[in-house]
Amino acid sequence: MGESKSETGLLAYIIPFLAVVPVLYLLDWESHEASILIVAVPFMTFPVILIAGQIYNGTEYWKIKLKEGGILALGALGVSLSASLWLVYDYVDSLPNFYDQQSIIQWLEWVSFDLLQSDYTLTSGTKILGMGVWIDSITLMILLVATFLCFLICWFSLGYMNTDPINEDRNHRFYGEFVLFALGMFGMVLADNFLWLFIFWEVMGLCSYLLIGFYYWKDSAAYASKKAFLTTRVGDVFLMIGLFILYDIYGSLEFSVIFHDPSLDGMVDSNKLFWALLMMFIGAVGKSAQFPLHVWLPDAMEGPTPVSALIHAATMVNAGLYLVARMVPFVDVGHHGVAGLEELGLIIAYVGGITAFMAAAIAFVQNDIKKVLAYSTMSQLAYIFTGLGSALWFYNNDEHHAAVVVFGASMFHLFNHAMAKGMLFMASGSVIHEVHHAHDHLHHGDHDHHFDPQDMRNMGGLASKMPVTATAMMFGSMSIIGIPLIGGFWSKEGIIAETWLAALEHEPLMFGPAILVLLTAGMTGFYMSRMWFMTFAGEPKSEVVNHVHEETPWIKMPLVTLTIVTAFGGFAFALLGATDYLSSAYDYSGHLKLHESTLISSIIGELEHAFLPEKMNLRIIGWITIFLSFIVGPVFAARIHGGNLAKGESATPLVSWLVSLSSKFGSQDVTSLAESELSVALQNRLYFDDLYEGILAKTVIPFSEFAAWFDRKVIDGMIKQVESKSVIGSLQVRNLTTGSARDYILMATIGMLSIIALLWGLN
Amino acid sequence: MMPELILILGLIAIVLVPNLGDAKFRLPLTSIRVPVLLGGSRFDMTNDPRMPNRISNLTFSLALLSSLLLISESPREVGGILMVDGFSRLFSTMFLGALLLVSIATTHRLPAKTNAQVPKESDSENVFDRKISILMDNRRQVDFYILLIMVGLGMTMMTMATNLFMLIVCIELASLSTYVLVAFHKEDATGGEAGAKYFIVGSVASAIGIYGMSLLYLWSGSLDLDILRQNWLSMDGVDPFAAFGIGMMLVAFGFKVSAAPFHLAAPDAYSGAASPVSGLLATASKAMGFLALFRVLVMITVPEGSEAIWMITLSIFAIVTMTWGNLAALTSVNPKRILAYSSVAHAGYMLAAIAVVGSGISGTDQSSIILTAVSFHLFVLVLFKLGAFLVLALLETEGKGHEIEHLHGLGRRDPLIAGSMFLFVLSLAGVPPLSGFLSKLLMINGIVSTSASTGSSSSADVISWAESVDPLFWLAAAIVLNSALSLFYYLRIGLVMFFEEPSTEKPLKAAPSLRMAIFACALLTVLCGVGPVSEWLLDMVSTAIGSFMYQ
Amino acid sequence: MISDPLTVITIVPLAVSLALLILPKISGSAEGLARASRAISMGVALAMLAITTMIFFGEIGNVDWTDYNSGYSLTNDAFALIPSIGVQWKVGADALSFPMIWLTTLLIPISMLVEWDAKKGHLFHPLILMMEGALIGVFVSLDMFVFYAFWELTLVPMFFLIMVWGGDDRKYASMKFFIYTFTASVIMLIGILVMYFYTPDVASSGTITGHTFDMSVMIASSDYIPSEGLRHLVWLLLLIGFATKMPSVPVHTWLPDAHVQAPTAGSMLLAGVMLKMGAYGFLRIAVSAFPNSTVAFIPLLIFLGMASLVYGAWVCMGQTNLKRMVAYSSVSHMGLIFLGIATMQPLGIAGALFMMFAHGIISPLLFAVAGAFKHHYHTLEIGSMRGIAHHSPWLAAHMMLGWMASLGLPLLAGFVAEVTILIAFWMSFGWLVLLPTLTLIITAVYYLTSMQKTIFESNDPHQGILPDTLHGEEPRDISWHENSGMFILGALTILFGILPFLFWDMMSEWSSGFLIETLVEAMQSEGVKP
Amino acid sequence: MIDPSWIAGLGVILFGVGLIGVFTRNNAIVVLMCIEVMLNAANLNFVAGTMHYGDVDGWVFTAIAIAIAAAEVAIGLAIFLSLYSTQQTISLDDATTLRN
Repeated sequence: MGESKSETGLLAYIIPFLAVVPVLYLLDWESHEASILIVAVPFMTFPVILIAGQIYNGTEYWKIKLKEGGILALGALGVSLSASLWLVYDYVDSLPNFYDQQSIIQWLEWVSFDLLQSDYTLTSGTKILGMGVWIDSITLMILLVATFLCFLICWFSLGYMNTDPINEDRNHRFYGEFVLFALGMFGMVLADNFLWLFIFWEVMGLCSYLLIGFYYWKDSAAYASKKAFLTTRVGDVFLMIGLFILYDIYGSLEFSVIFHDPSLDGMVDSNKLFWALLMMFIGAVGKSAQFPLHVWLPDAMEGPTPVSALIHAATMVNAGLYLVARMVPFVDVGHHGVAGLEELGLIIAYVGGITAFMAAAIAFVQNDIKKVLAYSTMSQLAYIFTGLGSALWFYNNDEHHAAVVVFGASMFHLFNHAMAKGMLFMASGSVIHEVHHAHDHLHHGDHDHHFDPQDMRNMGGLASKMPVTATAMMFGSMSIIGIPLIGGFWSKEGIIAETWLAALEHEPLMFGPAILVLLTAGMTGFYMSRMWFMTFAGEPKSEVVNHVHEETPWIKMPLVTLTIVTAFGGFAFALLGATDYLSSAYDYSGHLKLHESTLISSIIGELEHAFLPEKMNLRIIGWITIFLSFIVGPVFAARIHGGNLAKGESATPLVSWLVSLSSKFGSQDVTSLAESELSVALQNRLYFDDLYEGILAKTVIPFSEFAAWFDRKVIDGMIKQVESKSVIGSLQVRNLTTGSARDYILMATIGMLSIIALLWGLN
Repeated sequence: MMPELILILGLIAIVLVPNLGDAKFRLPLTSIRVPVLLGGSRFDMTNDPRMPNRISNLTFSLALLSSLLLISESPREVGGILMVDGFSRLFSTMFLGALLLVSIATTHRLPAKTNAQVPKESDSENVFDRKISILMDNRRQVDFYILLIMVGLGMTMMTMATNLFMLIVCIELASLSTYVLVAFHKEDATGGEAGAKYFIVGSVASAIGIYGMSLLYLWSGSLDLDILRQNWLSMDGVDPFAAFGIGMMLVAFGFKVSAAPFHLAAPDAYSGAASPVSGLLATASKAMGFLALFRVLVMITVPEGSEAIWMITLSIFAIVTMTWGNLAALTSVNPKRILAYSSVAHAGYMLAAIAVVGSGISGTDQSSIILTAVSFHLFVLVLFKLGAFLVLALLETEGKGHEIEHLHGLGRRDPLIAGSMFLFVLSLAGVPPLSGFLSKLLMINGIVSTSASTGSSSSADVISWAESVDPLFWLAAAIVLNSALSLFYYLRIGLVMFFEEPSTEKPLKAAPSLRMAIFACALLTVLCGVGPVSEWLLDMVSTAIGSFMYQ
Repeated sequence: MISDPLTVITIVPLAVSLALLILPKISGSAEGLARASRAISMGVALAMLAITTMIFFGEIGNVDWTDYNSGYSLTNDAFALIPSIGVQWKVGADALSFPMIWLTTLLIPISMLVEWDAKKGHLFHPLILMMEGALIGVFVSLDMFVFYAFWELTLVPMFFLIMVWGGDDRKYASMKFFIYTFTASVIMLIGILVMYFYTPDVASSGTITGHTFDMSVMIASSDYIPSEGLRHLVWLLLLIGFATKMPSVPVHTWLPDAHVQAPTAGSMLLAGVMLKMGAYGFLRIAVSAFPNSTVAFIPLLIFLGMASLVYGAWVCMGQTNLKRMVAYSSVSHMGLIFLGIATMQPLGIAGALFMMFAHGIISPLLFAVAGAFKHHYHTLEIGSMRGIAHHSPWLAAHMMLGWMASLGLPLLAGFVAEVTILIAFWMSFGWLVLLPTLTLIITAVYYLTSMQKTIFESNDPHQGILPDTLHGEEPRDISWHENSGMFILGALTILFGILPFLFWDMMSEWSSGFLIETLVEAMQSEGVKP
Repeated sequence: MIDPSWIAGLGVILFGVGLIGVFTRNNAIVVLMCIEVMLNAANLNFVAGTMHYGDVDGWVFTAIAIAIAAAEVAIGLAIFLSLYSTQQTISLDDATTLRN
């Protein structure tokens, strides 16, 4: 297409951006010095986009050449990406150990102050809440994920956002906020202390608010954005309290001080620390949409699809995981950690287990393609929480090996999930975009016609219409389900197995989360398959489908890239020892196995590790997981939703096997099930939203109205009482001046008598 | 004695001059007509209705000047019953100043031809104006100024009296003249009523006072202040004659200073009288009462180092007075009554300060600071209280001024006059840096500094301290709270002047000398609050108080 | 360069404004002056800003603000005003007052800019200039009398601003504002007078009363007050005056009325600087002079702070008027200042100082936004309009920024203050911190709800739901001057959010020095552990 | 010679009569007369005092007090006339246009 060619030319604009990092390299900068650019360049770009966009809105150059700021955003993110790649290149194999590490670089002494000690003297030396850079394997991994995905999603947005007429002349807002969002995540990951972690964490909160509410005129979007912000705010506030406690305990919020100031060994009150960590965990729960602060996530789908991809894959929800991952050193009794914090791990694991199960259950009945993905996100994050919970538990019980494994697995799952979910959202975006486009094409300007382009009941049989998307989505779903050898399999297995290990060998209470995550594995298989089948397999469920075709090149590129990463990345990284490497942040031993063994032997070793672990019970758990997720879930889904394409349509070979396979299991009518009470409850999200809103409507709103009434009537009323009482008093006093001189004389006489009485009486 | 002589000369002049005419006396048995100048058809100059005013202005100016020049005169006794010293000169300066202002201010309006009629609301504008001008242009003006000079004479004499009886006589001289002045306000049907009430209540009060004085005489056998003091100090316990005598004299002076509950006639009198006269009552007449209180309470009855018998009584009356005044003014809709009640409230403040003098601090610096504060307050009160009444007098030239509506939109009609008025009420309220603030501050300072140190020094919390502190401390609190209360009605005046629509856009009458008096008051109100003038004045007052204290 | 810059920045605005107000009234030939008064006022205000900025950068006076021990800087030779009672003209600034001075000089031109085309501009802008002189006077004067005089003088221009340019109920509001705060400051005056009385005679030769109003002497001689109870009482009297100004619950009710009725510039200055006078005075006088009482009354401070913060936030949520809501949010935020002081930690006190400053740039932005709603949509009723972001994108953007800054979003100025105060609060009072911290959620709720119900939610991408009060008028975005005013405020909010140390360092040093010099002894004697 | 205390006692009675009179009677003229009675009570005291102390000051005071009373009467009557001419009454209870 002619248009697409000229648009590719626009990429020339980002070349200068991409050249920044190489130039700096040539100028003898160090990569950690350049790390400031990861945050600074987007930070300088976003106001430019916002303000220039507002001013040059609608002009030709801005709209066509700069894609309403999209090109600038892409360039800025390109700088971040290249700078973080540089960091990865420099540090990937030469990381200092966490416990010996200082901040790589101090950027600014943000706030400095003294404290009064209990002997009434000031602390010697000024305390500083500053900002610097911290780099370890977790940082590198999440930074890479974030920059990479942000770049791709921005790319995707160029196709997705700019072609939607409803967004016309508004996209500068999108890109500006997008860039800000991204920098929030970058900054949070790079920060070398909890305060700046929190600061960037909040920046993300703001941006999620702005972006979810991008279609501000929609009631639902405005409501959803508010809900997202407030729900996460609840968590954030507790996180803040956690930070206060932490500061009180350690006298600093810097990782380097908190984690390896030897003078603090044995000085820390475990009870206090428990509360600090619990408070921080509540923050993470809010941000990562875990039970019971999960209600915002599904509503957040009101934002444009790239935003969903951004929130769910690249940035926001990972923040909570990152925070919990940073808790490890507190509980790692092998090093400076404090003993007696097992409950924390349990609580985290339970929250994870419950959320995983609940979200998967709700995902069963969702018909909105993005909602399914949203619940899937929730569920998968819950896996990671469960894993981290077990990891913390292990660390605290000095089960070092198990801890390392499950921690690494959790982090690795974060990576896999991010890649797959980013891709899935973009793919779903592609579907929605094209379906919407086709619908517009079909019903020109007919706005009254009610049609939801996100509803899977309007789709079906898209596999032939959208080959790239269908393929991408298939791999993404597989990764999420944990189909052996693909993406998430490598990490999910580890989480489930180690949780069971904890339950079986150490702590019976761990059975709860263990069972829940195991069940969820099967449920994941069902709902992800269901989504794919409903969308791509079977016959078209509405005429719109016939007019769908993939068009925009901006959309395809990220999909293809991520499909490759998802399909092979998991295995590849597993081979490289990602699990060990990621947990090496808190460990002496882990390194990427770059130079250690031959490819074949490591493949065999890895496969053996995955399918035939040494411990028997792990082996059993592993196979049960595979059975549930690989066989049970998908087969049920295929029975209900699977089916061949319409006659004459054919999909690419990559997916056609799946389509035809899906028709092999017969079909089952589930109408009665769909109308059951359970299903209704699930559709209503188990009534959590209603519950919260009911509580708010019954308590907060009336109380605030009461407070306003109280202020107006009682407090101000008292003041007014003073006024009105004195007016009445004044009138009464004035009435004493009757006008009759006789009364005046009488009063004077009384006055005289009282003077005499007083003089006489008092002496 | 210079100022008094000037006043007497002025009195003679004002009686004679307007009667000068071409009357000739035919020498008996001859046809030679000797011009005797008195009577006949008068010369143009003496016929001029403004003539008495000029004489009066001149008299008061000269008297004021001489009083000012003689202010540092060394103490001198005259005839055993008068004593000229800095203190008396200070007060006579104040009285003469007030009278001069009144005299100047009345240039443009004064009462009464026999055929003059009081304008009615229903009159058309022309008729109304004509009636006013008839009232203005009147040869019988002279009566007013005679009375004014008589007031001046009474007041200046009373400042010097060292004999209680002389004091009362001089006060009566001044008072009787003011009764007539109040009733003089004939454009208004209320003048007679106001005069009658003021007279009758005032007479009862002075009768009580004179009776009290006679009791004192029975007790001590002399009314000389020094002897009274010696007798008082050597008195064993409290003699009922003495106590009752003092108490009854308090009634008479209480009426003069318009302390509650003797003040009831005052608002009526103020609102019925011509505004300059009301102003005179609220300032000079009140100061006269306070001067008398100084003499009786401070000079006679304050024992060294212990509490005076009247301290608590006076404190109670002070609090009642200030609260009554402020409360009543709060909802009043007649600006003259508002000012009258405010004058009552101010009397309360000053009474509170005087009450503290009786707390056993006699002879100390603190008591002289308090007296300085009260005197200073009386002094500056002349500026802004009288100034405020003069603004109302300006409104009275168009027959208005007794309803708050008449002040509406004054800021638009005449911003300078309205600004001055605003300044006056702010100063009355005690807003810094105006002189009203300074004087009030000094009074409160006196009270606080006397009483705050009395609290138990071991009390560790507020309540135990509050229980242990001298109750006089709460007088200061009462003053402050009352000041806050008073703001409501003072600000209301400012508010209606600047933010209400005027009923007419017509500019105010020119009345240059009245305006001059107002502006002089406004200027001095500011100058006496801050800067060298206030220093000089305060210095003068405190020196004078020094001479009073160490007589 | 300028020998006595503080006197200059106090007197020049006052003198110019008086000239601009009075001259045209007196002589008709000064008509031209009236026309130019807007420009002249702005010029003077900008010149003052230039002076204070130069002071900040050390161009004038070369002050090291972070040095607590050097005491007041830029002081002049005391010049006697009323020697009889010991009143002097004595000015100076330190790290406590300087940020406030700078803030004043900053906000004055901005508030003029925002209301650049106010009605009766020949009076409006000079009045604001007068406000500047009075406010600076409060912050610079080192004589208690002059301090008090300026304190009251600030009421006058504000009273007129509300009375003349206010909303429908302006008469009631302005009276209430004036009387309420005046009454409180009169109560404060009693306290000042008691302090005054106890100044030692030696320092005041030549006065009739034997005492002096010199602030440092008065503060230093508070030890001469013999009774602990009286010291407590004086402290409480001062507190009443200052807390009313701040304002703290339960003496806050003048604020919403005044704010709702005040013109935009008035609200901006009221919230931006006038409220800070309370906190400034509290630290400068009450805490400095009576450290023991302050320490003894820490529970009271906490109660007041908590009440303002928590209760204020709840009341905010029940408001339907945008400006009223913002006004109550000021009450709520001012509560944090008391909490910060109550911590008795340098961190908390510095946080309180920074709160004063940060709120001083954020709240004017809020009120500018609210004022713009009133100006362009003729209503402040939350919920009477929807989707205004479509018609007024700049306004919506400023609203977003201001609201977010006020609810304590990081990287915006308010956060620094909030987080430092709360850290210190935890260190001193532990779990009590839950209350203020959870209130942040309430804050978020009311801010977000108000935004949702004004600039969002029209259900039509091409049209907002306009309020009835617009009467079919075409909705507009804010004008250039409003926009630039808000823009500067927004930019500063971000600037000080990211680079708080510009002012933080001096505040922190001041707090440490202040605590050690003044409060530590009291804490030891009262047995309060840090 | 009558004991001065009897005279003073008569003065007290007179004063009481006058005092009760001033606030019970309505007619301004009668009130004026009561005031005269009160002043005369004071005069009796002065006379008694003179007798007791044996100096002449009291007589002088008495004479002047009588003069004051006369002046008062003159002025009072004039003012009452003025009141009567505007309000056609000299009843104190009726002349109440000025009040509150």
